Amino acid sequence: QSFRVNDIRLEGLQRVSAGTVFAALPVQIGETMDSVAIRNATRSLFRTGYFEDIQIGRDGNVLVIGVKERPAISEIEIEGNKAIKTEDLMKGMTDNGLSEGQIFKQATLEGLTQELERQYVAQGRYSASVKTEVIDLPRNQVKLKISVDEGSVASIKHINVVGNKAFSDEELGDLFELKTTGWLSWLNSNDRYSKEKLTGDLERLESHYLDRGYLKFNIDSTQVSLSPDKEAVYITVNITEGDVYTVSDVELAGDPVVPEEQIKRLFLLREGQTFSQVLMTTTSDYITRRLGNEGYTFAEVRGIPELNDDDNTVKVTFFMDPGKRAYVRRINFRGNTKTSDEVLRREMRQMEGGSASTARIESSKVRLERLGFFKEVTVDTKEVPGTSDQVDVEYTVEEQPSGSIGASLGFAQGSGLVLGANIQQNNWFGTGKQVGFNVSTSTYQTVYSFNYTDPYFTPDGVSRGFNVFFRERDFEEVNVSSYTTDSFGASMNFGYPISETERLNFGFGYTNISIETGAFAVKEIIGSPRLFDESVYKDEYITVDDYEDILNGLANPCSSCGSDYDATLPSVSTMDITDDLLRESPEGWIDENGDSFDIFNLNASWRQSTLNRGRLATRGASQSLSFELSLPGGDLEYYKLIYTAQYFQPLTRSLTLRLRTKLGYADAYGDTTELPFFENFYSGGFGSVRGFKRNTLGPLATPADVYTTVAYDSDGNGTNDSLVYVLGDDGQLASRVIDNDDDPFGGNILIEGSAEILFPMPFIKDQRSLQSAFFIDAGNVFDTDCGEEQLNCYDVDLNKLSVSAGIGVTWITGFGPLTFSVAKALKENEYDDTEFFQFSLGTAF
Amino acid sequence: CSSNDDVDLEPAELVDFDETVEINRHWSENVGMGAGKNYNLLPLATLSDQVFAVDAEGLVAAIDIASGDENWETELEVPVSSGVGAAQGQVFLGTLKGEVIALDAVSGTVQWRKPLTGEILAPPQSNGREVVVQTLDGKIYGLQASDGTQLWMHDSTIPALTLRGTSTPLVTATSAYVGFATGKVVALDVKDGTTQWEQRVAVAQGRSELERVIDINSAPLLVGELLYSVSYQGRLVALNRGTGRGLWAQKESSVNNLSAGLGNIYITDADDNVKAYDALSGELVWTNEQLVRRQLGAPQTFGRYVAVADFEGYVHILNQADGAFVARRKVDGDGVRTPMTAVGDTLIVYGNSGELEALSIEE
Amino acid sequence: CQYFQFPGVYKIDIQQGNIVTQEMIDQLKPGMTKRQVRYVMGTPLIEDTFNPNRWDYYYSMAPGKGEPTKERISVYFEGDTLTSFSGDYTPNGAKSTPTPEQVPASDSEPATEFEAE
Amino acid sequence: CSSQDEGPKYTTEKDFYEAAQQQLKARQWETAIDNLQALEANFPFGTYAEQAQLELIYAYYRNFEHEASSAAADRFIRLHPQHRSVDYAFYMKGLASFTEGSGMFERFLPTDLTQRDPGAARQSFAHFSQLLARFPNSQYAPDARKRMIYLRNLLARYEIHVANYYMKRGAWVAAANRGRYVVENFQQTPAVPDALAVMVQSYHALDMDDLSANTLATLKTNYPTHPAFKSNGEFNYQHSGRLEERSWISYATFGLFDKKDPPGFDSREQYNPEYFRENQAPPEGV
Repeated sequence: QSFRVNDIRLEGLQRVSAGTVFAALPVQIGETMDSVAIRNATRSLFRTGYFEDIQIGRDGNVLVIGVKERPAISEIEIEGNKAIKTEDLMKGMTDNGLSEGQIFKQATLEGLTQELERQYVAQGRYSASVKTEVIDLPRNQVKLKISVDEGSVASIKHINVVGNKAFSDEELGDLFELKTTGWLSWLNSNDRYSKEKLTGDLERLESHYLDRGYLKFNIDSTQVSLSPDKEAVYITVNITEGDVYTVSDVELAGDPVVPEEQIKRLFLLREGQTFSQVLMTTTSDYITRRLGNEGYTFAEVRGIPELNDDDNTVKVTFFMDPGKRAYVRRINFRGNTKTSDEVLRREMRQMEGGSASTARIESSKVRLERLGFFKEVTVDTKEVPGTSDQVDVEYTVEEQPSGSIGASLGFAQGSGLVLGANIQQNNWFGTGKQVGFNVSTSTYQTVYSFNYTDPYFTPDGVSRGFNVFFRERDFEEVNVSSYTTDSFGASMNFGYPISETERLNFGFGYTNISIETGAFAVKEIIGSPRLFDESVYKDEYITVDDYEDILNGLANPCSSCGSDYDATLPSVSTMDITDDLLRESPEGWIDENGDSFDIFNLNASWRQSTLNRGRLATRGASQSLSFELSLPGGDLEYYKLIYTAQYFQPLTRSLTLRLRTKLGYADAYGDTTELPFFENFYSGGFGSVRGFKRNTLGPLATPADVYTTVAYDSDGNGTNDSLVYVLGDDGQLASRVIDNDDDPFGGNILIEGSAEILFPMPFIKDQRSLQSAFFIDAGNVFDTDCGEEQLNCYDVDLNKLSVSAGIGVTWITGFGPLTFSVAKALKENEYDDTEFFQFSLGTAF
Repeated sequence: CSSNDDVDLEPAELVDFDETVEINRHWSENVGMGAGKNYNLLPLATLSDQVFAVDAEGLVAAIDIASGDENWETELEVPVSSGVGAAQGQVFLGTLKGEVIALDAVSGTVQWRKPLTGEILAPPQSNGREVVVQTLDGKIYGLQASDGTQLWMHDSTIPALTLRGTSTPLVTATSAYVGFATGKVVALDVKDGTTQWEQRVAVAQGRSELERVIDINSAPLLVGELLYSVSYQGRLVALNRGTGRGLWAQKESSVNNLSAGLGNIYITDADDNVKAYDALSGELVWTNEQLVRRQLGAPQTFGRYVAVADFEGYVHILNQADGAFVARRKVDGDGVRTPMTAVGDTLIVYGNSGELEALSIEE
Repeated sequence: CQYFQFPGVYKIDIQQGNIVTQEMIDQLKPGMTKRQVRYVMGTPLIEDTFNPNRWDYYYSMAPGKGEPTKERISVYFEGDTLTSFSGDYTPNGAKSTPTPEQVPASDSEPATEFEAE
Repeated sequence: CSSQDEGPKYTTEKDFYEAAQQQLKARQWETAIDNLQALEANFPFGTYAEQAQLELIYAYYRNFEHEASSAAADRFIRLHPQHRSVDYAFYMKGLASFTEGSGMFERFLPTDLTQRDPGAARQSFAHFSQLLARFPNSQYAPDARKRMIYLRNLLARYEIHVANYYMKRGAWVAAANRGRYVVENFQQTPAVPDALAVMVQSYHALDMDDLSANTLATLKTNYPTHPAFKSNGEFNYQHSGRLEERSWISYATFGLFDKKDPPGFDSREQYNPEYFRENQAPPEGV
């Protein structure tokens, strides 16, 4: 019996919204309802999955729908799972509709337990089992309790290659990534079976044979079998090796767009050589690349071996299909949200609207990496739809902090707390210009400097820049003998590329420098002993006995004369100093050259770099030779020659050898007697020979010799008002050596070098802004004309180099490079100060 | 809150009972280093009055059953993985490198060696004229017993994941019955390898690779006209030896060999229950669940008793009639995995550490 | 921008446009469709948005060192068929064409080129 | 064992929603997000569930979590395709990638977005056009249209910058094609006059005088006051490279000083009224 519905009433709704029910109901108010329509309504409501039971009845002309909602899951508890973390299991559950708040459906639960078991089997835990429990809770909710017995992991007990005659089981065993349980297996779990790893191993096995001429090599079958207790896996590989094939002939086929001799030079396979698949594939890569450089980026080259079974020889033919010559339509850049487009585009060697060359596209990528602004650069050539010979090249970059910006709080060993804003940014606002201004004070120096360089003043890369500085340095603080230098000046520099990897730089500038020597300046700097200035000291002296009386007077003031000790001073008679009384004091540098100078210097340098990355490079080499000359006519005439080089050599996939050296030679010329001491080379500490205190290697300064003086009452008014010298018993004024600790003085020859093994830090994923290395540093400073009594001062003598070994880590942070190292001295000279731990944060001095 | 107790179960404790019979040991010998670490079975073989045993490193020994004296010993210096097969004066062994070796039963000198393509985990069986060998990659080879030349080869594709071990072929004068990892038993003509009949013992079910493993590792057992075979996660079936048609079938799962006696078929299933089925009707006669999870080896009937050995090296003697324990003896601390063999009333047990003992029951 | 420069500044090669060879020209026959011309000569890099019936194959090479070279050939169409072409080539190849060798071999630094990948 | 974290402070749906509303008004985006998520988790099918999801999109956006906001919008579109305010979700997806380009860094430092990676702009343009296609008369359509115009100008100006570089570099075909790309794909953008100027200059340098002439004609008729025209109406070919204009200083110093670098074409002041300062806050959720 059908009836017209003029209203619909819902009963039993708790959590599901009325809207959802109405949306699922096929019937509207005003329609007629009959038994068929009721059955459809029930079926469609069931399909929503929210309801356990549905009653549709009639109350007059009102359609009454009574529903009993399926329980919703209020809580899910998983226990016993160690290998697969709860979050991963939860994620798997939410993916197929089982999560807190969702409606609980039994079907999905079964599906889920199988899913969990499948995940465990995929991990090699064949004996795992999963049990589920549904606990009812009030308000129509349920709690899911899942208990997992993971069992133990099936580990590989035995890998057996059957049919290998040419190579031993151990040799083939090494090729396999899957290994039987070894003592390291708990760490790298290489004894856990996985299909992917096995296929990888079989490919390596096959290429191992093919690379050694076994062209007929075949893997007949592989069996993976499991012990009944499901905890041991056995892998058997049955192979037939076949014979070794030698190359009988190598030929080219297809139309060579490049003269054949140029291609023939690329052949790695020669007649008579045992065939090797890797050499064949590498040769075809080289040819493809060569054609690519010619503009045929769509070129395809395949090496086809033709076997001759009776004499076990193979004829290799390279089929070349250059395809169409390709042109680059557009070059796009992705990911440079900070760096502007021109900074990237000007590094391009490949032009838009020009013939595409793989070499130029590749070298442009390397040039981007060499900028040092990007953590990673990837390049991708896509065909332009609708054309058969045009490509778009897309470079995707990931930016990294290029320099340190913001007030940098630095603490460099030896120069103490570096305070103030010293901002050095090589990519100023992404314009690629290098700008740095430095307002920094530290115990060792205060510096105000500003430098600006535009590396691309002209499109070809002619750079122009200048810098202005004011610097006050107190070398005493940094273990160098006591003097301070105040200097200010400005310089202009420019440079230009002379080849794809080399640059020449020139610069000229003016510097004014003035030196004050402390009272105890070392002999090399200023002769000593010397008389002090007359304002304080009278040029008079007293005899030794008077000197002792004064000291005794001071030592035990008379009891009767109150606290004022002066009154007890005996009256002494002073004599004038005559030259013969003065000790002999050889002239120091300042005596010969004065202490304030105006210098015009000219510098030129040649720099070559084929490094693969701007910062933290891992391949290639770089070297630079720089020459600095202070022009004649300035107050000082000296020149400085510095050569630095570093070379990277990859050892294995993860280890790289890095060799680094720095050599320096400087000397004076013209009427400057000796290289100005403040231009001396120093060595030791961070960035040179780690493991030794900063700047302490090499010649030491001889401590100053100072005349003894004493205060006395010259005018008898009871107060000591002037100082006077003392006559020593050798007939000359008495003097004594200030025995401050032996400050290094530096020298005019520097020899430094280090060998490092770069290794990836364990447990850290993103290695791109991090570099760690075992290192051996060696180095020292020498001097061509040492002072007579100068200690630790030798002419160049290689077995006088101080050597240290240790571990160093460099990490590029937003503040700039954070570097620290731990090193032990292996060979040290007599006066070297070793220092085990060193670090520096922010822009190091 | 419930700390997640690990849900792995312990092997069943040894049940104490009053021994109704005496086990006495005739002799005990030591054969090399025994079965070694890997899970491989090295079944024994008996020929006239000698028993032959081999250890994992290829030391073969022939020992007189009555006295226990060693007749000869040969060092093969190659890892043997298959245990020993013997027939008409010849002893056969298979190695991990896929090589079949034949020795003279009397002197122990090597007669011939024949390289095959896959690992040999089951002892080669012979009827005197032909030798039948199954290799792990699912191939069956028929070789000339005298000089090892290959007569025929039957190939079958086996699933990717199988259980360790292969079924030992049963060779009669005319045919060879072999169980495969595909869950099928095949009867081949022993002279030319043609298939006489083929019967499916188990059907793979379930979604994961593991649930679909239905290997037949147990050797086919011939009792009169009926051939019995059991697969893992499959069924125990009785087949007519001539036509291969099934007489009866029971849902069962076992990797061990079967044994027969007093009209029953004895089986130790994957859960280490010892069961007896009536040979003709397939009815379950009795079950002994007191050795659960003790990793039992194959049952072996001798006299009126059936013996099973476990992972701690105990040999349990049960009544064939009702499966009750009658005696127990510890043979080898390392456990016993290799199937035992019986000659008349004496039971020969080969422990994992190389301990070979002959036992018999004092009435 | 050829203003007076430093001596010896390394300048990169600026190569623009389609490389056209004499064989291509010899294959050009009036009456060919646009698709055929495009197959023979390749896609022209310079197209006049306002005049689809004219394709310009322009080639220029300004090497870092040495004299820049320029080649040009325009192809005219009536509807879809080639009518004529004019420019620096003549059908019978009188003018010497820049054979591919003149395009300097790859100037990338040899050391890192192969092992850069 | 799973210690019970202090359960949701609110028990019923209504409390959750009210609390979230106040937090939104008080700009406490973080707590608002937590509440809205808790609401959705505990009452997935409640009356406020859909509204909470909308608010969530807005809260993420204002909290600078652009990816999360866009993901929440996608989820809303998937769950409630016919919802009456689903157009807001499309609009917010466009907005999320619109401000994606200018994150914290650009907001405070004057960076010219037209020279940076246009990827985010292109994506935002696509989202907005999807909104206009499906809901032409949505209340957000006018604002979306305005933003699309701004994005189109930005993309066009990016092309001109590249063209200027190629002119400086002397790669005339590249410059001409970049100009043509703008004329063909970005009509009515303020960058078109510069594009035409680039084409005139490039074709002139390529000695294609006929092409250069008729492009010049188009430029003259449509944009007679373009800065590239000299006072006498002639086109100023900046790159003709004639040497005489150079000062003797740049001569003497190899062009290091007083080098007059051709500035390229940038007539933004004249043709491109700075329409839209993009840090204007987007409209509140509906």
